[in-house]
Amino acid sequence: METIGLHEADEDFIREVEERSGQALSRCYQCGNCTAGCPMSFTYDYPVSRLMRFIQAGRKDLVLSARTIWMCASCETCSERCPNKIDVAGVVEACRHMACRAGKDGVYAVKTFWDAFVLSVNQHGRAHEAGLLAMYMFRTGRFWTDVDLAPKMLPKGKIAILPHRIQGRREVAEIFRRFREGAADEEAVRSRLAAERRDDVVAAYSGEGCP
Amino acid sequence: MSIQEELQAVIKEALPDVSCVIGWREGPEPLRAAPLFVRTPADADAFRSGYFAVNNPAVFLPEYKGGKVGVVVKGCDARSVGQLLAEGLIRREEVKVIGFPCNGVIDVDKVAVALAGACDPGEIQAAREEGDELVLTTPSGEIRLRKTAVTADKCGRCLFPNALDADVFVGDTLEPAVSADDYADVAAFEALSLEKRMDFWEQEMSRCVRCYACRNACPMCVCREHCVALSRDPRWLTQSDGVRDKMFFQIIHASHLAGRCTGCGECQRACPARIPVLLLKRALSRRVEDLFAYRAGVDVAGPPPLLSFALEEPKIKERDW
Amino acid sequence: MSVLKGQELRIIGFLCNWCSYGGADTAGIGRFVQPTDLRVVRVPCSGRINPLFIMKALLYGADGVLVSGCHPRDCHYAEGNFYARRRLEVIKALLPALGIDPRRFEYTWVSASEGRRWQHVVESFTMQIHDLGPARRLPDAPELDVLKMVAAE
Amino acid sequence: MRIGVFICHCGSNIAGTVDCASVAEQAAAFPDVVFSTDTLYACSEPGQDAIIEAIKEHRLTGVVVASCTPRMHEPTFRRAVERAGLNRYLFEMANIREHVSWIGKDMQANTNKSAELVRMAVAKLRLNTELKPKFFPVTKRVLVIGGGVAGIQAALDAADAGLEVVMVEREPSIGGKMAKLDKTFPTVDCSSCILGPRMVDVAQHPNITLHAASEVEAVSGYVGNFEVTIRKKSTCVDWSKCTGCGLCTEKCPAKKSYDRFNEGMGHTSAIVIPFPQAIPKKAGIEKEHCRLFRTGKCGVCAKICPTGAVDYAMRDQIVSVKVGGIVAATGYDLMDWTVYEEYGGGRYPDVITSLQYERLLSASGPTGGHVKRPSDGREPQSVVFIQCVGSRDCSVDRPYCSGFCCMYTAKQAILTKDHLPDSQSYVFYMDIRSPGKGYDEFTRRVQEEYRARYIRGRVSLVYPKGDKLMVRGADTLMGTQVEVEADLVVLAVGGEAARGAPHLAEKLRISYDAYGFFMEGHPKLKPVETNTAGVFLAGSCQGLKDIPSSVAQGSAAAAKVIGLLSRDMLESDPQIAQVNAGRCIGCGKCISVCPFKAIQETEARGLPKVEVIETVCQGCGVCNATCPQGAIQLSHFTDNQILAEVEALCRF
Amino acid sequence: MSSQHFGYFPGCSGLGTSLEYERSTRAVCGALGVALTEVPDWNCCGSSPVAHTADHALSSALASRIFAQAESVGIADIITPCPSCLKNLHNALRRMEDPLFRARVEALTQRPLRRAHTTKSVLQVLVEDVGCSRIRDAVRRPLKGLRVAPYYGCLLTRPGDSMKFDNPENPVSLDRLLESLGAEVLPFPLKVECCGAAFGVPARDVVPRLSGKLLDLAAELDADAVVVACPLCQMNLDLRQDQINAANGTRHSIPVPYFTQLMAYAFGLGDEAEGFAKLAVSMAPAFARMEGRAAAIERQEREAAAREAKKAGSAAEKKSAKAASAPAGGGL
Repeated sequence: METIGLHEADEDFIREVEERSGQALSRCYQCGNCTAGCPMSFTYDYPVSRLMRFIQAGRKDLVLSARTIWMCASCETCSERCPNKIDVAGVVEACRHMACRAGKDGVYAVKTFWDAFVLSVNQHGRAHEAGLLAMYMFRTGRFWTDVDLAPKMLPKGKIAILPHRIQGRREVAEIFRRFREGAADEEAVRSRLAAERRDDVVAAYSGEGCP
Repeated sequence: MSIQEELQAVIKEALPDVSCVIGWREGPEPLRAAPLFVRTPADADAFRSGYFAVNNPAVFLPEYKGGKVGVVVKGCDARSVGQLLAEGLIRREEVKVIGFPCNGVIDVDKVAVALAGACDPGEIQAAREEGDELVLTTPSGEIRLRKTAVTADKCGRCLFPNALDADVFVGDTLEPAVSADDYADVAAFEALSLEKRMDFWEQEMSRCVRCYACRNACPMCVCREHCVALSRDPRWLTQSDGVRDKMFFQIIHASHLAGRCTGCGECQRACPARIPVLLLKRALSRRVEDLFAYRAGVDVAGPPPLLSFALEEPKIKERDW
Repeated sequence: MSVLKGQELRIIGFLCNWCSYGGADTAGIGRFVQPTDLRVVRVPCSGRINPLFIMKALLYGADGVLVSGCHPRDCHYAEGNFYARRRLEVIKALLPALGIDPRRFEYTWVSASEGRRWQHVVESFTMQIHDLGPARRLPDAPELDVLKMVAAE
Repeated sequence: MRIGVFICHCGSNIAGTVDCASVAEQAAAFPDVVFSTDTLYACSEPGQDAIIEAIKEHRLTGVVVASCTPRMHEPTFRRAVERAGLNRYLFEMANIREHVSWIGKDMQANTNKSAELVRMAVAKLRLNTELKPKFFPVTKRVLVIGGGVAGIQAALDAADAGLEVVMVEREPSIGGKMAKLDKTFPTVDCSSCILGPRMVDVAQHPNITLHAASEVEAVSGYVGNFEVTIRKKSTCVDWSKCTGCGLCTEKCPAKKSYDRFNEGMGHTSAIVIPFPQAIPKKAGIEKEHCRLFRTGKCGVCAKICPTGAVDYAMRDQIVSVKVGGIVAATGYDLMDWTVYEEYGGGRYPDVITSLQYERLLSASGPTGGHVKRPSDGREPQSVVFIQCVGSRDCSVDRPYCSGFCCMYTAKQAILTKDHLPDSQSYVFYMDIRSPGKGYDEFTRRVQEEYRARYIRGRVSLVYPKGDKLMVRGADTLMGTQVEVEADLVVLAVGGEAARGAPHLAEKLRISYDAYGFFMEGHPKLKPVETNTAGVFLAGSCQGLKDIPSSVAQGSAAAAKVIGLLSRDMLESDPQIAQVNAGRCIGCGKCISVCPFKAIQETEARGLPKVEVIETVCQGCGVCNATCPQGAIQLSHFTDNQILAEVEALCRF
Repeated sequence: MSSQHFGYFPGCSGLGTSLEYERSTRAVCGALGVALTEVPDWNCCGSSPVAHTADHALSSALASRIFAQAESVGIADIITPCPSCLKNLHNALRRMEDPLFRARVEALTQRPLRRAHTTKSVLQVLVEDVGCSRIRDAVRRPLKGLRVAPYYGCLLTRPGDSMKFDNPENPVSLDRLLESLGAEVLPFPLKVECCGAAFGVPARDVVPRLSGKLLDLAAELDADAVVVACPLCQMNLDLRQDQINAANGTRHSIPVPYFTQLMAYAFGLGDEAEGFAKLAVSMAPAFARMEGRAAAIERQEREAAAREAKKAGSAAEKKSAKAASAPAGGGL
């Protein structure tokens, strides 16, 4: 095992996780309750409590490359039972968002499935279950995914072959476009607000701490 | 028989039982009645009630503590009596209260304004009421003014035109013109900016000459010669002539009257510099009424609000830090 | 000597000896860093505080006044803070009528164990006063200074 | 006045962030200051000597010391100036440590602030006057509230020293939590064998009056002379007649009543003697279980009682007693662990508290010391202990460590093995806290000799599966989720302030913290005193502690009371209200607001006036703030003194 | 009855895999007088996958469009049967309380919200706004004898601080609702354990393990059915039950109906509303067992009533005898 240089902690990373999640990571005293309750623990490379410890130690690469952050089911058992009232699931989510931004592949199958879902919404305005499953199979090459389920579903009319396209799908697509173009980036919004003299909103946010 | 005549009869009737009955007589100036102390039945003939009976006779009562005295009161004066009683500053069995219905009293300052230069108020030779009008006799003939234009502000918001808790009440009771005091005067002042409000006081108080007429006219100011304004121990005030000390005396006065001021307005009326000092007291009265549903001189069943407390104060919303 | 120009404002605190003064001590013992503006006047009980002390301070040069006592029901003298609560609440109504921003005066309850709370109260109140800026002063009589000079000689 | 000013460095505590020399220099220019200096430790012997010397050398008539909080050393310095011949009230302190150097980092700001605080102190001191205390007699009797081990110790020590002791216990028997324990750590000796004889001593001591099943209703008065009202709750049994024979409990038909002493681990009768060693050993009716009170039909106990002691119509009795000092020893209660829904929230019978487990282990308990599962009476093979239930847990607002759970859990694991040699214990812990004599060795023994498996991690879920309980936790040292099949789960539930503690604190006029624990006078130097003179603390009411610490505090509190009541007369504080009769108009507002009825009407030359009853006045000053003329002034905190402080600040 | 009128958001799965949930919800609400107005031209709520990978602003923007659509027909309060949608709608509203976040969302939607919105689950509305007593009154065919395991799933009540519905660790609302339908509700200790959620597709070992545990426990409790309130849970437990059996070597055949389906059945709203035909594991055997048990229960009740009547009768006789023998004033 590697020796970890504690003095090499990435303080910016710690701060960013704290800001994005709004959680004070120093509150974690490593009782392990999150690990104890996590239903997905068996799919992880690191149990949640160790992930929390890695964040505390500022191990950015290790955290953002961890399988754990992709396999979390967001059931929030950890957050609900944390004796220090840390929203652990929120911390994991913040790490996942950061991993996406950093262009990490994550767990390929999981990320592909989610990407397919997002794309489906982008295209149709709603999620089209059959379509996104098809896209997932196509991209992962897992053509046998859930084919056993088809005979159970098709005759019951539970699979809509064609997507439900909503009238406002262009409006939805616009939301995605603006998002990709950075319209919702915090800095951009903040400076626009300042330009519009919405000082009330800016003032509320110029202070330190997490929203 | 007019109300005035009836009152004269009642005063005479009361006399053997009390050492003196306090009321009003015609003053040296036609618009201003003067206090009258009726000690013999003959004195009662000088008694005058009505539009010019402005001053509050309750102010004399604490001096008579220990002997029985009669007092003729308007509705507002009766509230002062009520508050003095509530605080134990006079004793109920030592005072005979004679009440009558009051239609409002004159504000002499308003007369000067209403005359609008038609004549110098000092030249007025006589004055009388005629229905809704005030008729002034001047060297250049009679001048008629509408009473609504020259009646005191406090009368416009009067809720108790009939003396409360009177031993003898002469005349028919009147309906109050309004159903609640909305403190519109305070609200209007507080609608000004903070800066303007302080400008206002700075300007007004600069006229103060520290004569303490406001205090002397106040029926609730029972400290008299022991007033802290004149004391070195404690030394709340210096002898400075600055606006700051003058203002601070008004703050002392208002704070000592918090929960006690009945709003009779004598402080303001007595002020030779015409500084509207009642406003501060009314700001506090409004708060006391909001918080404790207490109106001095009216809701006197329990102890005064600032001499008591409740374990839970439902109306007090403390700041949540 | 004065408040540090551009850095501090004049803030006066009236604290009861048993709870809030102790709470401020507890904050000190805990090294809970606070703004330095506040100057504390120790009184035995919040019930000792004549509301006129507050008015005096505000009229004669304080930019803010903070009063703190024991929590209701916890008064060392059983009832003092109950009286204080009424008096302080009522006197607050005088400030807007004088043209003084009512936020320049606050009162609260801090127990001897609540060092953190005290720190929070001092921080928030100091920030509040700094947001309001220096208070306007009513002028004193110019002659007084002359008198003072005479007296000094 | 000739004032001397002393600015204390307190080592580097103050001097680290305050330029003390500069403060002293500035102070020299303040009005009436004739001498000013800075000193390394003002409170030390040389520091005090220097003050005394300066008083003599510079003919000082007043002294200001700027150092720590007056709540700490004001008495020290007052004694010092007194030694130099000054009246002790011609002294003021400026708090430049707790209120300056410890809370601000800016040297310039701190120095300036310190100088201003000194200016305030000087301004006030100039108006100080000599005050002389009065003396009043004391009542040589002490009230001990709570009959747990701490209260018992305090009572016995005080009684042995010759004081009369009145003990009030809420429960029908004294003994407290310790009486419920089977064994004690780290010696594993029998709890009732240690405590039992002490309880008997309480019952038999000629100086001790015991009121069990009683509560303090009201407390008035002050140090040396408290007036205490005690409510003796109706037990429906006249204890002067009850012999404790127990016949009624045998014949009572309501045999399924909740057994409070056994923490619900067994059943008992509705008329009950709590446990065999109870002191006093008297029966009492628990009305919510009694058939007569529930249905109106029964009355068996009254018929059977050989001395006719049962009286269903019995009412609460009120007793008044005068005491000179009070020891509060009200102990603790277990927190309500049922908020932990993930542990079943009380729905699973085989998830029990540590105190319930003590009763299962105890030979005098409902199972006669045989460890049996509450659900089916089987002997458990696998016992899981979960620590920190309701301790160190912000999510249930119990962030503190209860302090004794690690140790009693270890003890219970040992006892489990003793009772059931084939059993296996698992202990989930976060950290093992064992800083006492022989304590850590004890926690090693349970793992090494008794083979209890210690798992570092919390438990997230307990759920029933068949007749077992599945315990899902983490082993953070392995870094994994773990599961254990358990027959019995014992929760090491943390303690909290005893039910109603804040309410009692209000009656005693002492402070309590956010969790209801009573505040000591000083965390280090006054551990058993409170800020209310004459009221002392012992045991867990001040903060959770184990038996040895509770006993130590019981003795300490007793020593304090003995010291206090060893004097025949006490000094009254002269910082009380005084009336300037010349200014008083006799309006009586002060009389109506005085919380102590310390002001009365009087007359001077035919005029109404008021006067202060000096030994009754406690110096709160409410009257002072009420009097419009300022005719009644609180000595040492007069209007002028406070105004001087305000003006010292506002003029600059 | 304004409180009984809500905007309705079916969620994407309501058009596909949870068709029966959607239909039975509408039918049940109709029967109970809860008026639903479907949000016009609704879009995906921005539920978990979007929230998972992208950013809160994007997922909240999608949710915000739904509220904007609701506003266009004058609706502020939206209910949804799907806990996953609920969570995202809820989170969006909560986050948008923060002005900067709201501004970021508005930068995406370009449609600022003008009203104060709320969102609740259908279950919450049925339990809190309608109430169990009204539900009980609507029952035509009580589920007497049906042993059900109530399974809430992990999303419905969490996080407890912000959802403010039921007890997050031990919810009982579904228990109460099912009781009021006449069913025998079993204590189900894993009622908020995760079923494996959306990992059915991308990670095949997850569902057999997590959902398998739930089915094991239900079988052990001898439950006739596991009753759910979440399309994801239903899909994992019902549709994937064969996958689970295959992976774990078990032979479970436990039907997994939505609670609204059982309500539709109990209210007698007809096959279309009940939609039991849409379930992968048939409800038929469960209903058969239910009827057998119901008959047994009724027999027992009849016998008990007879015993009671006999007892009461003899007591009354005794009493009247006593009254007759009572001295003075006891005139008959």
